[in-house]
Amino acid sequence: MVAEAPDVRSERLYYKMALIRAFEEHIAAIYPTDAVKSPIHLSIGQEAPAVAVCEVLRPEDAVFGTYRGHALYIARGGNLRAMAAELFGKANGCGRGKAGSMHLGAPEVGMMFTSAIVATGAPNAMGYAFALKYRQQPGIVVCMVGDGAVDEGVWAESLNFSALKGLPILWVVENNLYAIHAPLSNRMPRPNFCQRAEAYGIPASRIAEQDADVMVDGFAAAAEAVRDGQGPRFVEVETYRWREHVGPNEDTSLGYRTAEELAVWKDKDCLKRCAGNLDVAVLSALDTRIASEVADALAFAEASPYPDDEDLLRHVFHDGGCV
Amino acid sequence: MVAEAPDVRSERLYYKMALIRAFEEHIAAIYPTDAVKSPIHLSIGQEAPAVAVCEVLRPEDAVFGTYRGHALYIARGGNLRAMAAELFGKANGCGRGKAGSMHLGAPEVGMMFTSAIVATGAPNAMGYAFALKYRQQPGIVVCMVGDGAVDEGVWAESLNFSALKGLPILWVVENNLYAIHAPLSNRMPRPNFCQRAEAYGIPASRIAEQDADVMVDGFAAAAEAVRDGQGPRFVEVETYRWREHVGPNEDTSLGYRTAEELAVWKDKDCLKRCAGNLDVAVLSALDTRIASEVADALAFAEASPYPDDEDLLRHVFHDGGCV
Amino acid sequence: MHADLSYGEALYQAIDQCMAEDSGVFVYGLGVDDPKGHYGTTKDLHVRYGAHRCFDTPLSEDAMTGLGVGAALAGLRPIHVHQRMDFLLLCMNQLVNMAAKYAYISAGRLKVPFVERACIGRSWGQGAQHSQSLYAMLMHVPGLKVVAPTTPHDAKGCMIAAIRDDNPVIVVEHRMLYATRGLVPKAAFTLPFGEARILEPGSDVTIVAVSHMVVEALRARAHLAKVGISAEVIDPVSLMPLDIPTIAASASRTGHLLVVDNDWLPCGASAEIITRVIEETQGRAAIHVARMGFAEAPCPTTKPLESAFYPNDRTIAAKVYAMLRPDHSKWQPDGGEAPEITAFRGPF
Amino acid sequence: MHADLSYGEALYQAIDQCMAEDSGVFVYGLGVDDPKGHYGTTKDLHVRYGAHRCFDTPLSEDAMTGLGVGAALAGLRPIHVHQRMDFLLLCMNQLVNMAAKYAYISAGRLKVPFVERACIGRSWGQGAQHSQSLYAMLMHVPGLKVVAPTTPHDAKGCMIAAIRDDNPVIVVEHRMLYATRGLVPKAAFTLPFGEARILEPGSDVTIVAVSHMVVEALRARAHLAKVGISAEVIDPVSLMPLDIPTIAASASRTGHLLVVDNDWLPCGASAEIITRVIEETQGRAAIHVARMGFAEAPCPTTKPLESAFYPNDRTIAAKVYAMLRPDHSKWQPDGGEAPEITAFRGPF
Ligand SMILES: Cc1ncc(C[n+]2csc(CCOP(=O)(O)OP(=O)(O)O)c2C)c(N)n1
Ligand SMILES: Cc1ncc(C[n+]2csc(CCOP(=O)(O)OP(=O)(O)O)c2C)c(N)n1
Ligand SMILES: [Mg+2]
Ligand SMILES: [Mg+2]
Repeated sequence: MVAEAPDVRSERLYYKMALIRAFEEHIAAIYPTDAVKSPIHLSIGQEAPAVAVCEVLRPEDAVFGTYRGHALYIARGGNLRAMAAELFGKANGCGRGKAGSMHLGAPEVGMMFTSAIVATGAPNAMGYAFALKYRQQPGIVVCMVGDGAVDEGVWAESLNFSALKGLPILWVVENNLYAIHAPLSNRMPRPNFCQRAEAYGIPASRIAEQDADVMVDGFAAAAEAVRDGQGPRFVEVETYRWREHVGPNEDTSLGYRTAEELAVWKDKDCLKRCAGNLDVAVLSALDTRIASEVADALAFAEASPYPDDEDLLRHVFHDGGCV
Repeated sequence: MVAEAPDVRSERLYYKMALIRAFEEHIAAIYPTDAVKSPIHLSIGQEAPAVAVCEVLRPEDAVFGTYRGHALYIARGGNLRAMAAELFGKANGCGRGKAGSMHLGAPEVGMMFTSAIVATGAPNAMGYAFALKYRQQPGIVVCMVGDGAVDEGVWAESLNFSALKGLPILWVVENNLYAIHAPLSNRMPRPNFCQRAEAYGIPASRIAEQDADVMVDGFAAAAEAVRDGQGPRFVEVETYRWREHVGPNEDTSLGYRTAEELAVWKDKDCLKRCAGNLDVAVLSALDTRIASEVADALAFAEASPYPDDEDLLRHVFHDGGCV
Repeated sequence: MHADLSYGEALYQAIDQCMAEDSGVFVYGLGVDDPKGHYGTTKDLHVRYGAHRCFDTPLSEDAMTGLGVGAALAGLRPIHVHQRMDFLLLCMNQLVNMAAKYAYISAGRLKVPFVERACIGRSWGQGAQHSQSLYAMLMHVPGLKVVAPTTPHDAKGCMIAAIRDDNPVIVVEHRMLYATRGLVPKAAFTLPFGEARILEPGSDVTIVAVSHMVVEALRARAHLAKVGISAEVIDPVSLMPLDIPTIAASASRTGHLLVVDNDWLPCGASAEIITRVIEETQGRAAIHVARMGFAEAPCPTTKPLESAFYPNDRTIAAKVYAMLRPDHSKWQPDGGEAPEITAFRGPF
Repeated sequence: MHADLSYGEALYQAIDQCMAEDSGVFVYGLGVDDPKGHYGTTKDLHVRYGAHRCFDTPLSEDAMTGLGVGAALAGLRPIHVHQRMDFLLLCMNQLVNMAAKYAYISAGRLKVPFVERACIGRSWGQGAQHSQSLYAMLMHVPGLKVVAPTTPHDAKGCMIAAIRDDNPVIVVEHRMLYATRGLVPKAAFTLPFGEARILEPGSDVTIVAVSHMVVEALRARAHLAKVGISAEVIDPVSLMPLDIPTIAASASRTGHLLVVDNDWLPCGASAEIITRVIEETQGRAAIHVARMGFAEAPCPTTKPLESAFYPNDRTIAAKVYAMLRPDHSKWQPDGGEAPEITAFRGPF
C-alpha cells in the first residue's frame, strides 16, 4: 500500500512534513467523534525539526521524543497504520491501545516509546547512547525535547553526564516559545539554551530559519561530530505550534498569545516553503500518495478490534517474549 | 562565660577559625569514646570560607549549610554549648539530641537546620530569600554547599529560579576538590562552576587564595550586590578538607588522594596565615579564651541529660508552640 | 449562610478567603495564573492579589517544592499546585526528606506551614503517567498530613484547615470532582483532620471509599438498596490522620467492610484501613473484609481497558453482593458509565 | 560446593559471576569504584572488568537512574548502587514513571532489565534522612519487583535472579547484614521471587520479619522458647511478589501472626501482609494479628531514642508474650543491644 519513499531529499522532506500535517489535520477533524481515545498534542506548524533531524539519521540510530510525538514517529518511519490504531485505542496499535498518543513508539525503526513527564526521557536516551558506546556499536541517539524540558533538573544532570563520558548523543530542543501557556520569560532569565549546553561542556548551535533544508544542514553538522566520536552536541531549533497545547483547536482566544503572532508564524510555514522547491507535478503526486496513506491508516484503525479484557493485566512485566 | 567577641576584623576572623579548629580537634580526639552520638563531617582545614562569609552578614540575614556544618554554625554565632550537647545527643542540644552533627541549626542567629541530602537545602534557602523579598524585608540569604551539590539537578533548577526572580541570595560553593573520594574529574567535564552559574544568569566569581581576609573581600562584593537588590550572586571558593570525609581521622592511606597533596594544602593553612597578622599577645589571649570556651561547652554537654523517652514522638508535627 | 458551589469554586473560595485574611498566603505552580486557572481554583488570583502572590513557575517541580518549604520556614504559607499527582514523584525528596523532617530535627523550633495540592485522575485516555494517585506513599511518612475531600463542603473546610496548619499538608483533589456541586458555608471555616464522615447510614455492610470512589460508592448503595442490601458509606476525608474508630464502629455493627480505594491496593490506604480496623476490633467483632482499587497494572489509555481498570458503581455493588450473599449466583446491576466521566472533556 | 561467606561477599560473588558470564552487566553508582567498594560488594570490579563496567558517577541520582533504564532498554543489564535508600527519593520518577511503565506502554516490546540496589539502615546516629526504608512505596507500584534478602545465601540467589530478570528489581540490603556469615553455593544460582522461607518452625505464633528484623526475630524466638512459647519465624525474602500462602498457612496453624517490619507501619509491608492473610483466611481461621515497626517519627540520632525507635529481640518477645498471654503480667527478657549493632562503626 505504502509506496517507496521519495529518493530526492527535498521531495522526502516535503513528503514527510506533508504526511504529518495531513495525518494530524485528519485526526483533529475527527477528534470530536471520540474515535481517538487519548488527549492529543499536535505538531501542526512544527513538522520541520523532526523531519530534518531524521533526515540525517541512519538505521542504526535511535530517537527519543515526547508526548508531542506524532511528528517524530512519522519522520522516523514508524508504521502509520500502527500509529492510527494506537490513537484509536485498538489492539493493532503500536502499544496495543494501552499507550495512546502520548507514548508512541516504533522500536523496529529505533523510535523508543515516549514519556509524558517532561524531560524525563532524556536520561533514558542518554542510557541508550551509553549502551552504544559500551558495546562499541555504530549509531547515535537523538533526544528531542521541548523548551520546557530545559527547566528540569534532570536535563542539566543528563547534559553534564553525557559530556563527561563523551556519549554519542545529539540533544535537540524544539523551542516553540511556550510550555503550555507559559512563555519563555516565565521560566528563564534569558532564552540562552546554547550557552547553558556549553556550560555543561557541549558544543551548541541554534537554527532559527523555518526551512527544513537549512535545518538538515544544521543537524547534519552536529550529527556528524557525534558520529565521529567527538561526544555530544546540542542544537536549539526555533519553531512554533499552531494549535492549542493539547487538543485539536486553535487557541488565540485564550489570550496567552495573539492572533497576530500566530499569523506571523503561519506565514513562515515550513511546508509551504518546502513546496516552493518542488515541481507542481511532483507535489501533486506526493499529495495524492499522502491522502491515500492517511485514508488507509485511518480505515485500518477504524476496522481494527479493541484489545481483549485480558490485555489489561498483560505486559505489566516483561515475560521474555515479545509481541 | 563567653567573653565579648573581638571587635577587630582580623582578630574576629582568627578567633572564629581557631574556635572551629579547636572544637573539632577536641571532638575528633574524644570520638573513639562514643560520647558523640552521630557521624561527624569535620571542617578542619576548611574553616575560612564559612568564617569569611559570615563576616559580611548582618543579623537579619540567614544562612543554610550542609551536614558538614560545624564551621558555619560556629561562624554564624550559634551557641557552642547547644552544639556540643547536640553532638553528645543530649536534651540541651540545639535539636534536643534528635538532630545530631548532620542537622545543626541555630534559628535565633539565622542559621537554619541543615540537610544531609546533598544540594537539597538549596531550594529551601531560595524559598527563604523569596520570603524576604515577598515581605520586602531587609536581609539576604547565604546558601553554602560543597562542590558535589553542583551535580544535582535541583541545584540547576534553583539557580535558574533565583535569577528569574532576582532573589536576594548568595550562592556559595565550597570547592574542596572531592565529594567523598571522588575528584571533580569523576563528575564534571570541566570544573567550571562560575561559567555554569553565569549560564543561569548569575554573575559569578572565584576565590582561590587561602586567606580569610581575601575571602571576606570577595564575599563582601558579592553580598553587597545582593543586598543592593541586584539579584543573586555566585561565589566559588577553593578550599581543602584535611580529615577523612566522615570521621575523625586522616585518610591518605585510602589512596584516593596523596599525602603530598595534603601536605601542600596544610602548608596553605588559613589559620596560620591569619595568625601571622596578629600580635603574639593577642593570639595567646584569644587561644586561652577559645580553650576555655571549648572546655566549657564540652563539660556542659557531658553534664546534660539525655532526652526522655517521650521525646521520641514529640515534634513530629509542629504543635504551635516552640521549645 | 450557605451557597451552592462546585468543588472547584469551593476551593477557589477557600484560597481567596485565606489570601484576603493573611498576606503570607500565596499560590504558585505550573499554570496557576494561566487563562484556565487550574479548573478555576486559582483563576485571576494574580489579578486580585498581585503577581507576587499567584505565579507560574518553570518546570522545576523539585526546586519549586523546595521553594515552598523554604518560604514556609520563613513564616509564609505557600500553596503549591501540581497539575497531576504523578509529578510529585519529582519532588518526593523535598516532601519526605525535608518538609516532613524540619520540625523534628529542630525539636519544634522550625515549622513548615506548606500546602501541596495534587490533582489525581481519572479523566480519560490519560494513561500510565498521568493518572496515578500515590497518596499511600505520603501516608507512609511521619510528619506529613494527607487529606482527600470529596464534597465541595469538605473541600473548602479541608483547604482552609490545610492553609492554617503549621505542618505540611497534601491536599488530594480528583479531577472528576471539580464540577460536583453542593452547599458550602460562605464564611471561612475549617474541618478538623482525622474525622471520617458517615455520608449515608446502613446496616448490612460498611463501604469506605476514597475521593471520587465515594461518588461511585453512593451510586452502588442505591443499586444495593434495590436488592435489599443496606450499605453505610463512609468517607475518611482525611487519610493521615485516619479516623479508625468511626470506621471500626460501623464495621463492627455491619460485620462487613469493603474499602474502595482510588489507587492500587498493595501497601495502599486500603491495606492500612483494613489492618487498623482488624487491630482495633479483633476479639470483639468478626468482620468480613474486602477491598477494591485500581487493577494491578499501569493505567491503559484505550477506553475499554480503562473502564476495566477502575472500580465503578456496578462493580462495587457486585462485590458487596458477593460478600453478603456468597451462596447466591453472581449479580451486577445494569447501567453505564458515570455521567461526570462521560462528560469530562478536559482541560487535561 | 558451598563456602562460608559474609552477606557482602555473597553479593560480591553474585555480581562478579554475572559480570563474568554476561558482558552486558555493569555496576555503577556513587563510590562503587572507591577504596571501600560499597562494603566490599563492588570492590575492585573496575580493575577486574575495566572502568567502563564499574564506575563512579556525579551526584545525579535522577539522571543516573534514568541512565540505567535507558541502557536496559538497549539490552544491557545495569546494576545501580545507592548508598542509602533515602536517596531513591530523588529518582522516584525514573523508577515509578519510567522503569515500571516501559513494558506496559510498549505492550511488551521494550524491557527494562535493571537492578536498583538500595542500602537501608540502621547503623547509628544516622538520623532523619539517612535511615529510611521506604520499600513500601515501591511495593505499591505495578511493574516493579522488590526483594530484601536476609541471609548470605539468599542475598546471592536474589542478586543473580535480579540481574537476570527482564524487569526492574529493587534489591534492599540492610547495613547491619553485610557482616553476617553463612554457607553459600559457590556456583551461580537463582532464587525464585515470591517464595517465603520458614527459617525456624514453631507452633504457637507466626512471626514474619523483614530484612534485619529477621535476625532480631530469631533472637526473640530463643527468648520465647525459655518461657515455653514456640514461635515460627518466616522471612518473606521477596516483598513484591509476596508469598502469602506460606504465611497464611503458618498463621492459620498457630492462630497468631506478628509482622515485624523494618519500616514505618502506615501503608507499609506490614499492612499489606496482614490484609492479604486476612483476605485469604477469613471464614476458615481466626488469626490474631499484630505488627511492629519504626516508631511513628523521623529517626532521632541520639542513642537512647534511636534504641527506642527500632523494634528489637526483647520488644518483639514482649509483644508476642502479651499477645499469647494477655492475662499474665507483662514480661520482657533481659539482654542488651544486638552485637552487630554495637559493633558497627561505619563506613557510613
Ligand atoms: C515534569 C512535568 N511537569 C509538568 C508537566 C505538564 N506539562 C505537560 S506538557 C508541558 C509543557 C511542556 O512544554 P515544552 O517542553 O516546551 O513542550 P511543548 O509542549 O511546547 O512541545 C507541561 C508543563 C509534565 N507533563 N511533566
Ligand atoms: C543526594 C545525595 N547523594 C549522595 C549522598 C552521599 N554523600 C554524602 S556527602 C557526599 C559528598 C558531597 O560532596 P561535596 O558536596 O563536595 O561536600 P563535601 O563533603 O566535600 O563538603 C555524598 C556523595 C548524599 N548525602 N546525598
Ligand atoms: Mg514548548
Ligand atoms: Mg567537596
